[in-house]
Amino acid sequence: MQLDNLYQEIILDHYRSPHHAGLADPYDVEVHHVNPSCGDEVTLRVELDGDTVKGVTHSSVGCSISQAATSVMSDLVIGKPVSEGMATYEKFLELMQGRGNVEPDEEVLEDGVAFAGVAQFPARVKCALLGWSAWRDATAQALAANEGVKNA
Amino acid sequence: MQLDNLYQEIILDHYRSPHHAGLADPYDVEVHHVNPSCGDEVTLRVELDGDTVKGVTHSSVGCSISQAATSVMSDLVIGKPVSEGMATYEKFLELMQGRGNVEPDEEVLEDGVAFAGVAQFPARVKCALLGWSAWRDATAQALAANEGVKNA
Amino acid sequence: MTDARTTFSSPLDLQSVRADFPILSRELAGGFPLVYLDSANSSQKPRQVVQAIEDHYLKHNANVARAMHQLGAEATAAYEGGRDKVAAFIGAPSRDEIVFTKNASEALNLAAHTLGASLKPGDVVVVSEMEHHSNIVPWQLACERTGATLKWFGVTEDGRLDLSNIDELLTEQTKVVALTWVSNALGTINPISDIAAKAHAVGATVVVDASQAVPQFPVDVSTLGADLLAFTGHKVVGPTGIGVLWGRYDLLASLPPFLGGGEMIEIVRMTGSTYAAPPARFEAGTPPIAQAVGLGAAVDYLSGIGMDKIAAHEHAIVEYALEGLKTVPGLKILGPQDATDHGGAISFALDGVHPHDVSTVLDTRGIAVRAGHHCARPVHERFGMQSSTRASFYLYTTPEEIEALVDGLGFVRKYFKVD
Amino acid sequence: MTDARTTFSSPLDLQSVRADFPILSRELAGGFPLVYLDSANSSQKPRQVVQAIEDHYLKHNANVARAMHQLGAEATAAYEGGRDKVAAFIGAPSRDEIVFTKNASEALNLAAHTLGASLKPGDVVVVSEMEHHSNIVPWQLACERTGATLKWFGVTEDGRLDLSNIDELLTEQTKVVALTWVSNALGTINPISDIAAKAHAVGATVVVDASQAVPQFPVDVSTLGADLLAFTGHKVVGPTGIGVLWGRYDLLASLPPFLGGGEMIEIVRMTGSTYAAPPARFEAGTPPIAQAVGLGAAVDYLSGIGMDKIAAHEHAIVEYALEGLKTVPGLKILGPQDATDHGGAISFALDGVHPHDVSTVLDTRGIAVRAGHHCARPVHERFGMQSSTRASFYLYTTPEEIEALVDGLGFVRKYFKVD
Ligand SMILES: Cc1ncc(COP(=O)(O)O)c(C=O)c1O
Ligand SMILES: Cc1ncc(COP(=O)(O)O)c(C=O)c1O
Repeated sequence: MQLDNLYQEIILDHYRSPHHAGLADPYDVEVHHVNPSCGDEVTLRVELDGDTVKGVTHSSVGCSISQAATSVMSDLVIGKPVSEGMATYEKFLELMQGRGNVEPDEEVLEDGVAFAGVAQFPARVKCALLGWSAWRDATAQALAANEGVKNA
Repeated sequence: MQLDNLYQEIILDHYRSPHHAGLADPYDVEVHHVNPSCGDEVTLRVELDGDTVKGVTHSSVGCSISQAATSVMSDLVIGKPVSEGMATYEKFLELMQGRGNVEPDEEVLEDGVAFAGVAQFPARVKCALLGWSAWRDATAQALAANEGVKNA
Repeated sequence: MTDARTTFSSPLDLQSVRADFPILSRELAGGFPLVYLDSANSSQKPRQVVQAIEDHYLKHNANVARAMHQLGAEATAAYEGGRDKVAAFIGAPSRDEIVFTKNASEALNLAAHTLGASLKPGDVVVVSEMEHHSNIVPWQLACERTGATLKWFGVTEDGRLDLSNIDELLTEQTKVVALTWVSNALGTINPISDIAAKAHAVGATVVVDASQAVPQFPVDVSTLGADLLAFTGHKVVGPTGIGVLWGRYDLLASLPPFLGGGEMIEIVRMTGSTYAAPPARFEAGTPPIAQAVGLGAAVDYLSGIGMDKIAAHEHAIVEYALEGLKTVPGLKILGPQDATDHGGAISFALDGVHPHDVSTVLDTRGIAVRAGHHCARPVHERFGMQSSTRASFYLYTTPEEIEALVDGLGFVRKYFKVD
Repeated sequence: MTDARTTFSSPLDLQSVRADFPILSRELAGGFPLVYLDSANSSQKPRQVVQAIEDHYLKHNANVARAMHQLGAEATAAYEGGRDKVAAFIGAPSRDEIVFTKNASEALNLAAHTLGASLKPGDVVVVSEMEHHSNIVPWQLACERTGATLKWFGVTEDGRLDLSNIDELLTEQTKVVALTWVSNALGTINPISDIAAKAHAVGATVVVDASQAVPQFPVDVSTLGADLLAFTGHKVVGPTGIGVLWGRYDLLASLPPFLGGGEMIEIVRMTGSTYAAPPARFEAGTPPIAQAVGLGAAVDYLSGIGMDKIAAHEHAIVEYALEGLKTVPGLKILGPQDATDHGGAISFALDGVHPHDVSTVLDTRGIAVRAGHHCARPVHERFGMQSSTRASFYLYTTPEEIEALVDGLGFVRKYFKVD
């Protein structure tokens, strides 16, 4: 329960000036996700270019952890193939559920390694995952829509 | 928990040959009461003559206690003013809820004193009260109906 | 009963099992030891379950989900741990398929309300004549609300489901088939998978009342064929105040909410609300937290002993009891007469003595059985009876207790002078 | 805070009260003692309550009502004894006016379903903007089912019910007025009797959510003016898994059933059923037996201490806490700013630090508060906030714990560099 493990400087930096904040046009899909137990909310837009994540923007109300995690997530997925973003999510999820026993992979997670300490605060894990769940949902919807267009 | 306190000979006699059993005509009101927790059922008819209980007949499925109690109840109320029957009920109820600490009044309860032992078997108290509850309900309805006639 | 007794064999070490249940060594009025033969009504609790509940209240108590402090995290882990254990116990593919309710009855009402939301006149709901009231009344109410029609399987003379008119009952109009797996009154074990396959062929949803099944034998919902399945904590050596509705996740996800309130919501605005995903969608308000902890300890306890062994023990006891009861003159057993597909409950009638009187006399000798219609009035009516006496067994039931029952029935006959 | 401290005075012997709650001497991570300031979320349990539950399971456990043997009689007496105690605790004229549910949320859903059965388009249901979700969503769902319209009292800037348009809200069309007595988010105590009188004048039924009231001060339903009233066991030092709906008997007797199943019936036939009188009519299935025993022990415990003393203590603590919190720079208190008509919960916002971060930092110092919308999102929206931090108190809360909170908030500000 070391506070400084949780609130790494990187996290506080992202919290104070989140990357890709502010909803931008154009976009393919917008979703609104909520953490019902605490009330944190995020609105998130995704634009795909084929199977590549062209853009992610977001607007949210929430704590430092949820806001910073959404910011870091955006950095990690923008410009990458969807499949790579999803793989990064799996790595991040593994880290979050590891209760502090998982060694984070800095190659893959970049600034995301700063969230390693969150795993020791089970109540805050949901905060760190909110943005990711929004991105995964929006991306899945966008892929399905493209699929529809292709098949039409 | 002496069995013979519960199953007094008087009770078993009434059980084997219940008085006023078999639904008779004419009657003012018929009711059907149930003990939902065990399934005992009684159908009971009441005929009033002004404020006097002219007739009570019944038909029931149930255990020795409930059948015998209905039989004894009929004996106790037939030919008496309704108010006296209700007063007898209060005495009987007091005996049943007394957990064995109430001295039964043989003047009022007659064969009903045989149920004194039931009070020591809380689970069976409801059985002893089923017929009484049917009679009270039917009588109240019959009085209300007469009232209606008078006022009309 | 000397012959039968020599043949009794169970895989359980009954002495060590019974040592876990302090109540079983209670002495009752008149110095008689307790002979508890009412486990189908409610099972007794091992020390381990009560201890888990006590520990939770005294060391980890807090509200769940919404409390983010250390105690809240502990309480949440304990509550959700109960969900994990229950999911594993019944072979649920996902923990999110486990909804905690207050008892089996609420679980069945939840099913009837949420499936009922899409019923309309002309639709048919099929139950059976051997259901517990908790799997009849909710469907009667749902049919009243929606104009759908309630139909039911009858029961054969030997206490089995009458499947002779199954093709009339299961048609394109049939939307729901809700059946008990094991009858609490007759002990009959029903062929759920076969009926479920036929129900699915006509597009019906299959709801299984497993209140008497989950306590008695290994259950694997992933292969059963049910869509929804209900059971209750207090019959699986767990606490009162908790029940379980299992459901296929995609079905649960398609159902509307049932009770509204805290925890089951996504966003609440005065002008309208959106709802959380299952299982939270169906768990309005503060859930049965300590009870989930206790239920987790209960299924751990049963698993530790082994559900296959418990099933074998139940079978042996039922066989032994059927044999013993058949030696009592004037005793008529309701339902299946032998131990094939027979759960751990036997109802019977004794010529010339009303069931309540049977039970009271047995009770004065410390023997606890149930008398009445056992919340299954229709099946009693089917057999032209108003009530019966029921003896029911569990992992702690001994052959000596069966002998006490049989001896006790002899005493009942003497007392009421019917021999 | 030395000044305030000297003025703190409570009628309770806090040391002896706290000795009854073993969890209060727990040490948390980092060696910090537990400072539990989340009692509005769920209260802690005294040893006496846990002991009563343990005793019940290990010595008297059986099903109730339908079990007629000695254990069944003991369990029934214990369960119904819980009902007697609860009836006495809230001044109910009759024990039959007490319905046991699984929590307050179920009690409110029961009210919304059964009163809802007679709602129709054009009818109006009135709630308020400061309700807990459990007193909003059930009425939203009831209005959806029936076509009735939901309206609500607003909240004034200082966190009181806005009664300025009461004559528009309460008209001949108004069938139900459902209000919280004490707000779990703002702490506001509402003038229930006055509003109930006006609601009755237009013929509406008054439902009171007393979840935060019954724990905090003496309640007498015989004089309150409510028709139905709900509260929950786990907030009155009782167990989880039980709630209470009190209702005027003649009103309860006029309501249709809610959940169907065992115990709530009179006669079940396959072709239709009749229902028992209240309270049984509303208690489908095996009830929360051990929980009623625990709840009985809980209200006995509170009565033993004295609800008037507990109320005085809460008032003193709230006053002390309001004073202390006002010394924290950048801290904004939601709702009433002084202790007049203020229940034992205070929500606040701290400039520059999100409530979850406030609560996590406090938590690392052993201080348990709640962060979020506290299941009262609309009232947060009313104040333009997404969430807040809430500290809430009970009979075991000490002034030293309030000081720990105030000091902790100072640390939070330092940590996040907002001072
Ligand atoms: C005002 C109020 N109403 C209703 C509830 C719901 O109680 P429960 O969660 O026990 O159903 C609560 C507490 O959560 C509350 O504070
Ligand atoms: C077959 C069956 N279904 C449903 C129930 C209802 O369970 P509960 O009373 O716990 O709701 C029971 C037990 O009472 C039962 O035996």
